[in-house]
Amino acid sequence: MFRNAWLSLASVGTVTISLLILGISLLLVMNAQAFTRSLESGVEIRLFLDSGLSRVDVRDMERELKKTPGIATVEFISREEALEEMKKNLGDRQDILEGLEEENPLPDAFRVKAEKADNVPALAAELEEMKGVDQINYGRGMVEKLLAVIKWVRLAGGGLIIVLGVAALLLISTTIRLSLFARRKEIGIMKYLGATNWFVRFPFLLEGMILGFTGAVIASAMIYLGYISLVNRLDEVLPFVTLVTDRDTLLVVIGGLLGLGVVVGILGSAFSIRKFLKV
Amino acid sequence: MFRNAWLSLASVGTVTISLLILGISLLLVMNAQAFTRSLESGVEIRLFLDSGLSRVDVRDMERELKKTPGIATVEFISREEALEEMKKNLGDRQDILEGLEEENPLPDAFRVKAEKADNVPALAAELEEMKGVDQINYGRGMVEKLLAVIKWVRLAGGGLIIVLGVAALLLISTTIRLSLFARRKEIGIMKYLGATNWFVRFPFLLEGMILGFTGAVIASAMIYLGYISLVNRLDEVLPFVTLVTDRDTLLVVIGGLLGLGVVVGILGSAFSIRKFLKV
Amino acid sequence: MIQFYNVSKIYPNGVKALNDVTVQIRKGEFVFLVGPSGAGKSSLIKIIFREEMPSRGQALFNSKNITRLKGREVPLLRRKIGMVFQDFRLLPQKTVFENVAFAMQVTGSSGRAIRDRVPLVLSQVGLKDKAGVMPSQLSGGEQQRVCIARAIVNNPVLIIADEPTGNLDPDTSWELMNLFNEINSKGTTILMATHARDIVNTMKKRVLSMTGGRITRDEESGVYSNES
Amino acid sequence: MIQFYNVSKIYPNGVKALNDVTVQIRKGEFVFLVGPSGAGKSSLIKIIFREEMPSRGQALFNSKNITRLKGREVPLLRRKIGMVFQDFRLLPQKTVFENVAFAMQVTGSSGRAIRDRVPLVLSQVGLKDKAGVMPSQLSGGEQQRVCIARAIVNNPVLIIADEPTGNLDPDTSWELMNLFNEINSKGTTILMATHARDIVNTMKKRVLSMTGGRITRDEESGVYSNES
Ligand SMILES: Nc1ncnc2c1ncn2[C@@H]1O[C@H](COP(=O)(O)OP(=O)(O)OP(=O)(O)O)[C@@H](O)[C@H]1O
Ligand SMILES: Nc1ncnc2c1ncn2[C@@H]1O[C@H](COP(=O)(O)OP(=O)(O)OP(=O)(O)O)[C@@H](O)[C@H]1O
Ligand SMILES: [Mg+2]
Ligand SMILES: [Mg+2]
Repeated sequence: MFRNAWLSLASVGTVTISLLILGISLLLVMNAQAFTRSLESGVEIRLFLDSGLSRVDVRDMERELKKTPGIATVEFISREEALEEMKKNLGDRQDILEGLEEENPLPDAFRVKAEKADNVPALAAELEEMKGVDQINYGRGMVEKLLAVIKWVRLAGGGLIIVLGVAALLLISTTIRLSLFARRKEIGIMKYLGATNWFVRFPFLLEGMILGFTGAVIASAMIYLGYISLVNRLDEVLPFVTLVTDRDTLLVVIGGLLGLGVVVGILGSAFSIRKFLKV
Repeated sequence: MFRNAWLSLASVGTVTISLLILGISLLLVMNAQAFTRSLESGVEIRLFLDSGLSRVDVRDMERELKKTPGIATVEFISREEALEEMKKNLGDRQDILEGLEEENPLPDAFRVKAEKADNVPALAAELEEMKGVDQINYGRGMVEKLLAVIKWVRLAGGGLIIVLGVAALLLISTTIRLSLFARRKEIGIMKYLGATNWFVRFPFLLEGMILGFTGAVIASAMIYLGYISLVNRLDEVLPFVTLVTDRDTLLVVIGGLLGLGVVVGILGSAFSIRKFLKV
Repeated sequence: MIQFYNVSKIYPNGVKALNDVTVQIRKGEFVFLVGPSGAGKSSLIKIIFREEMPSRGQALFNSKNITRLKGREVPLLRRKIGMVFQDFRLLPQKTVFENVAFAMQVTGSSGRAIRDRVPLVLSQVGLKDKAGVMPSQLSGGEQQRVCIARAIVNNPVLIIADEPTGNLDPDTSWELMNLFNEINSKGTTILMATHARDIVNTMKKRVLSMTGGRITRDEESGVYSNES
Repeated sequence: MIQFYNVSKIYPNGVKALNDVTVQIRKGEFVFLVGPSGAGKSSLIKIIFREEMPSRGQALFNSKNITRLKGREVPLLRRKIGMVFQDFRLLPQKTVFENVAFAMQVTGSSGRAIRDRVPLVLSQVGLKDKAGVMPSQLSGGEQQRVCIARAIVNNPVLIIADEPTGNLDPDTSWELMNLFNEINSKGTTILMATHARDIVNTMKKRVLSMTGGRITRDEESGVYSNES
């Protein structure tokens, strides 16, 4: 009894730790991706218009833009609004713009958002050719950099999760294999008494499942409570940093951990037991 | 022989995976901290001066500022330089500043860097009272936020490393304990033949050390090569993102992993073997 | 019931444990297998039990070729045989009762049948006080008797006992031989490898004598050895 | 050499294996320990070897109180005793040669001494062909003889053998008894728990008879039991 308890504890502990690491990384990556997504959605193209366009021209352009594939939203910004915005940006030193109201040097503009930030450079090139457009501005350079960073964060995040997932699988199945190894004689004896493979295998699979599930439950609980309290604490100290908190995401993480724990528990036992059954 | 080989493989694998995770996180945290440090060093206070100060007044102020405790660097920026800078920032649309050269509305200023970013708000309040200072600007709000974020990144990074370090210790020592458990009879028999505790322990400690070291070497090599190639690849794709690459930092990480592997290998064996020696 | 035709067993390390053994054991027989240490007695037994495969020759059990059994037929063979292993092979994590009961669970016996039968068998081998004890808390002879109880609990058609009295005092040994005799008289075939000269000489059963992997003597109502 | 004063052993589960045992064994004696299965023979032996501690009473070895030995003195005690375990206790990962050699390594013997002595001892127990073989590849009797070789290899002052002939045929058993006799004649004390009636009756040595944890008979030149 005690020996078995110890073996089980070791296995549960390993499952817990492995899934804990995996779960934490999952949340980290998910937050990084949510953050990059919010950066992405901030990317916009500004079309500065030729001066002297009529209202009708502008409305036609707007309609045409909305039809263009790949464009998500279009917003018209008059030269007056543009000046106001500029003043706001200058803050303390807006006095330097004083007097410009009379002869506002800024043009009318459209603010266009692409459906996919990836398309922004191509779309910008296309829109530059449009009739009535004087100049285009989308933070050339910056956007390309941002897109590259976002791509890398996604790739690195995905890679990290795969590596950690495989690591968790290896760790858990190694532990299960070691604890089966410590009981290999028992398995052999069962076979010598005329037990079928399934008769021997079943309790071990059940045990593997329970171990995996227990470990996953502990890991999930720790992650859930830890994350919730982190979110609350961050809310107090860094109210401007927003972490992913929607229930669906958390459910996906926790459900994934539970499923992984159970599946690895069963499969780990099933694979490991095979070689001890050959007697 | 074969059985032992399998046990050893399992232990080395666990050490490798655990240290790999730990090492990756260490590099991650170190880069995050280097990044926050570079953000921190970018924080500066701008002192806008009263108009009509003489050159001598300005030079006196500069001398006084340099004596103020907590200030790292002081740089004078004339109103002409300030206007140039502003033009640069506006980029495409610098035409709106045209004509301002004649009657430049910008004041002279000092750019002051604090020794510690933490002190910036207090220092700013102090400098505001200084004679000859008209206005002060240090991104009030932004700096406080930045400082809070930096503090959190440090705390979270430290916490992550501690948690992962403990997890690695637990995983490795569990594996070693399981593999000793599978050989507990052997240990008992040695004791029954009159072997002293040290005679039994020594080969296991040696084995633990070799296992830990082997695992650590594999993990270190993977991390080193992986990181170097990541840095090179990033250099191509994201030349503006700079990762920590100085040799000392890498040596600290790799040395830490090697040391940890060896120490955990020895201590894990030593602790685990104790209960099997009591016969 | 058991037929060996020119069976040889050469272990991977080159040891020739059985050398061209041809022998038949009919249903209901009581056969002693004797011979010096290392003669090949256990190897012969392991082939019947399909713990080892013969290197050459054919071995039949109930007219079925043991060598050709499929993986899932092996358990069925083993359930027909009650085996007393020379090295006991008790489950260390289970009590005496559970060890014996386990042999019944494996064959799908009901809980009721187990609760009825196991205590009976344990008292037949003189261990009814030790039902709740772990194997590690038993004396050598007691462990051996648990193995015997486990071997007979399923009323197998064949009992193979590999030196079942090696750790038993003469009185207890005789009690067990009487038990085996009784079981044998009800039709169960018994094959027993032994070094107990007294027992073999007194029982006057068929004796198979092995030396160096060969059957060197096969006598009805035989004795342990001819010289003494 | 060995003195037991009112030694009792009650196992944690309440079994009283030894009941007020008082006995002395002098240096150079050859003593048989007999008695039914579960009488307490192995328990008595385990106390001398300090595998178990007595629950009551004192046990001395060479005038030293075994009960009061410090942890680091236990190995020294065990090195003076050559022990044949009832359950063999061979190291499964080492060959026959290494198993026997290991007992010498433990006492710090030189590599040269080991290479000289081990083959000699292995041939004394009839296993010189099996030096390079793993224990799992040996027959039961061969494993038992490896244990015996390991017990005598260090020329201990006391040899304790717990049923050393349980898996051996009579001829091999007699060879070993001759070996023990020879060793004993050179001054080594021998204590042997056994069920081999023939051997005890023929050897005419001192016989300690146990029943239910008590020493019920202690005769010089005794026989296995009085009844038969
Ligand atoms: N570790 C233990 N825990 C509990 N009871 C034990 C333990 N070891 C032995 N016993 C019990 O103590 C009694 C004496 O056991 P012991 O091994 O001394 O018998 P023995 O004389 O050597 O018998 P055998 O000839 O069968 O080997 C037995 O009833 C046994 O069940
Ligand atoms: N797994 C194995 N691998 C290699 N050789 C083996 C193996 N098992 C047994 N042997 C060898 O085969 C020979 C016969 O062994 P077996 O166990 O059949 O003898 P036995 O007649 O049962 O002897 P004992 O009376 O000592 O139990 C012995 O020389 C032994 O060393
Ligand atoms: Mg045998
Ligand atoms: Mg005993």
